[in-house]
Amino acid sequence: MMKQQTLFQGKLTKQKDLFIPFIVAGDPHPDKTIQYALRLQEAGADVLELGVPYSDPLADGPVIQKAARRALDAGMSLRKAVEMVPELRKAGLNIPVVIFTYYNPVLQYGHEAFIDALEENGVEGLLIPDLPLEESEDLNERTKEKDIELISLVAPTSEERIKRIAEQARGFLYCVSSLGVTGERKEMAPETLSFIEKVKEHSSVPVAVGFGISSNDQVQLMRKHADGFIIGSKIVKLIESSLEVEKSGDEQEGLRHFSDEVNELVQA
Amino acid sequence: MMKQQTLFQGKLTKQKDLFIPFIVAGDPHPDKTIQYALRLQEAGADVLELGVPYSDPLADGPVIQKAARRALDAGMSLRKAVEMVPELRKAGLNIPVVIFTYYNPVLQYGHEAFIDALEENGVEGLLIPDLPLEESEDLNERTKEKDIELISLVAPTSEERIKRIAEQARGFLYCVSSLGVTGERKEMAPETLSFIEKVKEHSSVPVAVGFGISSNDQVQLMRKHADGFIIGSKIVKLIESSLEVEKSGDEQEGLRHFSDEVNELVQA
Amino acid sequence: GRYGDFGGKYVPETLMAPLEELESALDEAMQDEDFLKQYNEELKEYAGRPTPLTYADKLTKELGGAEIYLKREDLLHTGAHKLNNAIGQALLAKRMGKDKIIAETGAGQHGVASATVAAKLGLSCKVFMGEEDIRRQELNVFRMKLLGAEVISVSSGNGTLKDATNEAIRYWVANCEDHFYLIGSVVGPHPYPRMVRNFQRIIGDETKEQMTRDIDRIYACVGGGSNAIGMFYPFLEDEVELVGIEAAGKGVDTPEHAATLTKGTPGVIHGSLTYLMQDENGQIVEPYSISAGLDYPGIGPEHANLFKTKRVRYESITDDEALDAVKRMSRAEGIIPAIESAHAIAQAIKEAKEMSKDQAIVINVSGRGDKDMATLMEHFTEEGLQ
Amino acid sequence: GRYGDFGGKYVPETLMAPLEELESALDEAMQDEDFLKQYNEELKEYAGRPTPLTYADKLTKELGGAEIYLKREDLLHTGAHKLNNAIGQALLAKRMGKDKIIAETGAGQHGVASATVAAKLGLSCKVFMGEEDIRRQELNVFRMKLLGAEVISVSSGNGTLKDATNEAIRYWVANCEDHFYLIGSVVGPHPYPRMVRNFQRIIGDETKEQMTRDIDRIYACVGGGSNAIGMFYPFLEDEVELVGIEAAGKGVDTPEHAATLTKGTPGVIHGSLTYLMQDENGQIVEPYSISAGLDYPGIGPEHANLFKTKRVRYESITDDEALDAVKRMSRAEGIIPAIESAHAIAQAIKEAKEMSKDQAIVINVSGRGDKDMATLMEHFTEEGLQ
Repeated sequence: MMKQQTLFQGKLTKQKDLFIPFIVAGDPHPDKTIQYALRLQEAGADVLELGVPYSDPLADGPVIQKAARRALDAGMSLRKAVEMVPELRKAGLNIPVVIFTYYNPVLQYGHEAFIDALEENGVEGLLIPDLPLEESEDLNERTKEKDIELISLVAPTSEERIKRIAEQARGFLYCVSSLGVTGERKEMAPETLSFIEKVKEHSSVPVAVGFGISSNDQVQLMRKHADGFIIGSKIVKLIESSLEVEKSGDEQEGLRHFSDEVNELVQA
Repeated sequence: MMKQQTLFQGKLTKQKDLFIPFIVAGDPHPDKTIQYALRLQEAGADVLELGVPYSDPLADGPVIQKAARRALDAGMSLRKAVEMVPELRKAGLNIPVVIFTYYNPVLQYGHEAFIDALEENGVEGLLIPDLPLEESEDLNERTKEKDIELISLVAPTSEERIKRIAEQARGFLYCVSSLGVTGERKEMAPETLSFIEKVKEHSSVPVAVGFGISSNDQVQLMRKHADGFIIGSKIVKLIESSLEVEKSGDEQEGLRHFSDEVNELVQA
Repeated sequence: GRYGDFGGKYVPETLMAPLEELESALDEAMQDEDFLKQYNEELKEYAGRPTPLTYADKLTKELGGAEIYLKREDLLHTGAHKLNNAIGQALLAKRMGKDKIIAETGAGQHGVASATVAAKLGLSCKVFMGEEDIRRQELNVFRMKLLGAEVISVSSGNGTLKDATNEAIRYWVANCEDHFYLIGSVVGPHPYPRMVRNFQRIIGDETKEQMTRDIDRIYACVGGGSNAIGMFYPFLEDEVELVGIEAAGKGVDTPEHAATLTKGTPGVIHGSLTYLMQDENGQIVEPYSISAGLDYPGIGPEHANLFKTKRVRYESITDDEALDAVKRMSRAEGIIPAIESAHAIAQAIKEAKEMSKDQAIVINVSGRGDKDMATLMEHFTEEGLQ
Repeated sequence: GRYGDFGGKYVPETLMAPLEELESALDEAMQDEDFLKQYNEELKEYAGRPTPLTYADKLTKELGGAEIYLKREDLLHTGAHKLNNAIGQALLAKRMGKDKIIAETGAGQHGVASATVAAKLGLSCKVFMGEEDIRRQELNVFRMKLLGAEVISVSSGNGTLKDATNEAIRYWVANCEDHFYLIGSVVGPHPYPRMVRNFQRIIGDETKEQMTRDIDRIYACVGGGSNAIGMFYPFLEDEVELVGIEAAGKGVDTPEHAATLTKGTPGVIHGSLTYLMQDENGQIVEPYSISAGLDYPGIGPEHANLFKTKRVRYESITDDEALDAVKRMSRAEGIIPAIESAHAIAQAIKEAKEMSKDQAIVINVSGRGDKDMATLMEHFTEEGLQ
């Protein structure tokens, strides 16, 4: 299917080969988040998924859980994560930003106030992993009104739901490559490719694959078969190791190490 | 009621004012038992109750339980207790001896063999505290044949049983002065005297009162109201204290102490 | 899948199809005579139903008010009402051809119930349990292992029930194709709250049948709320006052309590929109109660609705009040209740004496106190027992 | 008061009249419709009778022999068959106007049952317990105190059940006028063995009613023997093989066992002529079993007679065999039995597989294993549970 133009406000010039890294806002503290975001942009990121740390992240594996813990301990919250976006812009980030948050903080914020805040702070997209189609009507309407992309997910279990979800998809369609929570996976199941094919058939927006991508081989495979790839846990791990390097060197050395590793991971 | 002559083979010249001490055979060891028995005879004992130590003495309080434990540890048994009687005679004991034993060792010995052994060893009486009238038919017959007195007990709860037991009583009738197990009691219940009266009414043999007699006052009272008195726990306690004296002096001093205390206890 | 504003399915997309599959399997099963027959037979011949309704004559006399009746879920196999639901779900799992079950547990009661039915029905069983709870509930951990279950230690969060539930859901997300997730209370995404209520309503149905006179009030404790819904549901249309009792812990004015309805606010937890204990940022707060079965930060969505619509009155009872009720019930009736159930008892004691002698109340004794002995021993000094 | 050569009243004269009083009160009560009605109502509405008869389908399949049915006394209130008897005797005590009961206990099960009925019926309760057992069974001691009973530590002898029983009898001798001695098994002087059997035969009566097919064999463990007599008695005249299982401890060829009938000789213990474990001088020997409920040196006199007349076959099972049976039953059926009951299960497992598929056996699961968790945890290593 020919992909329609997304609403990422012109910032996204391509609809293929999208590199979408995920980091946790405030991990290990807000200043650092800006540094990593910029390095990811340098490494070719097309969209930044900015994760909001949550006490009970149902869809996340241990790596992101730990990052969320670090960020919560540093005082991060949904409000602060959204307010961090203008600072990212100021520091030079110009790719679209998708706020990734669980639903409960949004509910506490209030739908209206939250979507207003996204607009005010220039956030381009929103992804709520525990808000399936059936529960998202109100936010879907509100985001549409404000030209914010509400990103949907499809999973290998979605089966007959794939068509319904894919046809309504906006921004890009997050294709969960395998069952389970976020985290690295050594291998990619052979069914995955046929699943991606099926999703692409129905999707009017680019199909980006996530959950488990952690090696350049996998990245190559996704470049070939999908419209984009999302890397979360692996990026968070690279942040962890850059922090280790920092300990024995200086901050710049840590960030250099981070850039090198990301480049190696995503190189074409 | 006029008391009939008992079968204590002429050794018992009186039917009133009977002093019947109880000691545990082999407490703390067989040689000592002989010494204490002789001292009791000196102090005016009319009949000696020689207790056979038992693992589970249902009718005994803590003092006699402890004595039984000491004797069992010294290797005492029913057989040895019976065989101790000729030695007592040899050493000069000439008052009648009543073997006091629980029923189970008798059962293991065998009724016939046991009664034969009593006869052979010149034992005059037998008292089995857990063998009530209803269970004693066979032993009653066998002891009668051998002219051995099988002593019965009556208790304050016996009520209408008193008459039946008292009328069949032989040797002397052991009148349990109060409910409970053996052991010293500070006071004597006022009902006790009327109970003794009632028992005496029906008994054709001397009525001796036991369970709890531990002071000269009580002895005086019993001299007045009963035909005799049995002292168990208090005597065993005096043995314990004579053993204490022995530790800090010599054996003779311990025995002298024992005699003095017994004399004081039973003096008229 | 809604109870008024509450309920729903707030779960990752991966679980949506399995939940739909579950819902239709459940609907079919509940229409299937054979399935219902097997469920009822297992309850009767294995679990020990009907449980008695005991007239608490001494407690009634002592208080001098309403007649007090006790529904004796403490006599159910494994010692609490949990088994009703575990049997129902495990039979459903089998019917769906899933021979692997997973379950979450806090104090271990639902874990033991799950391990029990898994053994009985020949299913494999993985129980997720927080590492802190594993430490505190060594005995129940052993019991589950003896029954052949695998106990999986959860170190995320504070290592308690909330985290064990998160982890069980995560595991289910990864293994939903051949695993059945056996949730222990009327919580979680639709259709769980309805399913668990279906399998627990036997408590109220039996009570209705057993009572030979009118009932004025019914008391049940509420953590997730399965014993309370099980007791209340058949009476919702009747003229009887229903009272749910939450854990006030060290007091609802301290931070240490689990009084979700009394002090919480609406939010999403474990896939369901309901009341929960959370901070201003929507981060879930760790609850506290001396009773391990009540310290859950959420509550079943149907309770949220019954609270909002005022059909059920919700009260809260502190640790100390509950412990006093354990002692009082033990001595008056020779029944040592679970500390959970003692919350309901404590509230009933407060109210019964104010009621008239021609009124009657029922307390759901949801479980027995054997599992709480260590806690009780710590609390009651030698003098406290005089 | 005799069962063949066995039974009788070998007690101090002081107890003869109280025993006669008890006997005539018992005879009257057993003729009194109101008394029997009250007894049956308490069993049903308080204790949870009838207990189920559970078909052990998985165990049956695993063994491939006779159909196995389980009589579920483990589901009775307080966790074992003991309560049947405690309720009966306590009601009798009340009927006799005695509001003080005394009881002996070893592991604490009968003590808990006695404390429970005392609380329920408003009686005071003193429980005699050996000081060694108090140390070993801390939890049950606490449970009794929580129920309002006084636990009296017995330091004589080895501080175990035998000594506690001695001391309870001594106390009763001193206080028989206003105290009722509530014996926990079919032991003691007449009329206790008959009375306790009367109050336990409900187990066998119910089983007979519940079985929808012929039974070939029935298994029950034997310490004092109350659960076994309760199960066997209604079947004595029937064509069914009855098997009593004693505790072989570390083996009947070692000194450490409690196999009274297998290795003991006739003698008198606690007022009754029966088989017991004794030395050549008639001194009673301390028995041993991993199961605190079976390490009693005597046995009910009716069992002695059933043994001598060969109406019941008696076998013995070692500690290790019993522990294996605990694990096997837990995993096959989701029922953790008391180690006592596991002795019966172990023997049944041995025999069931040799029987044909059209035969059927019943095992009396006399109690639940919760009380044995500490012992089981000590025994089963992590690998043992794999």
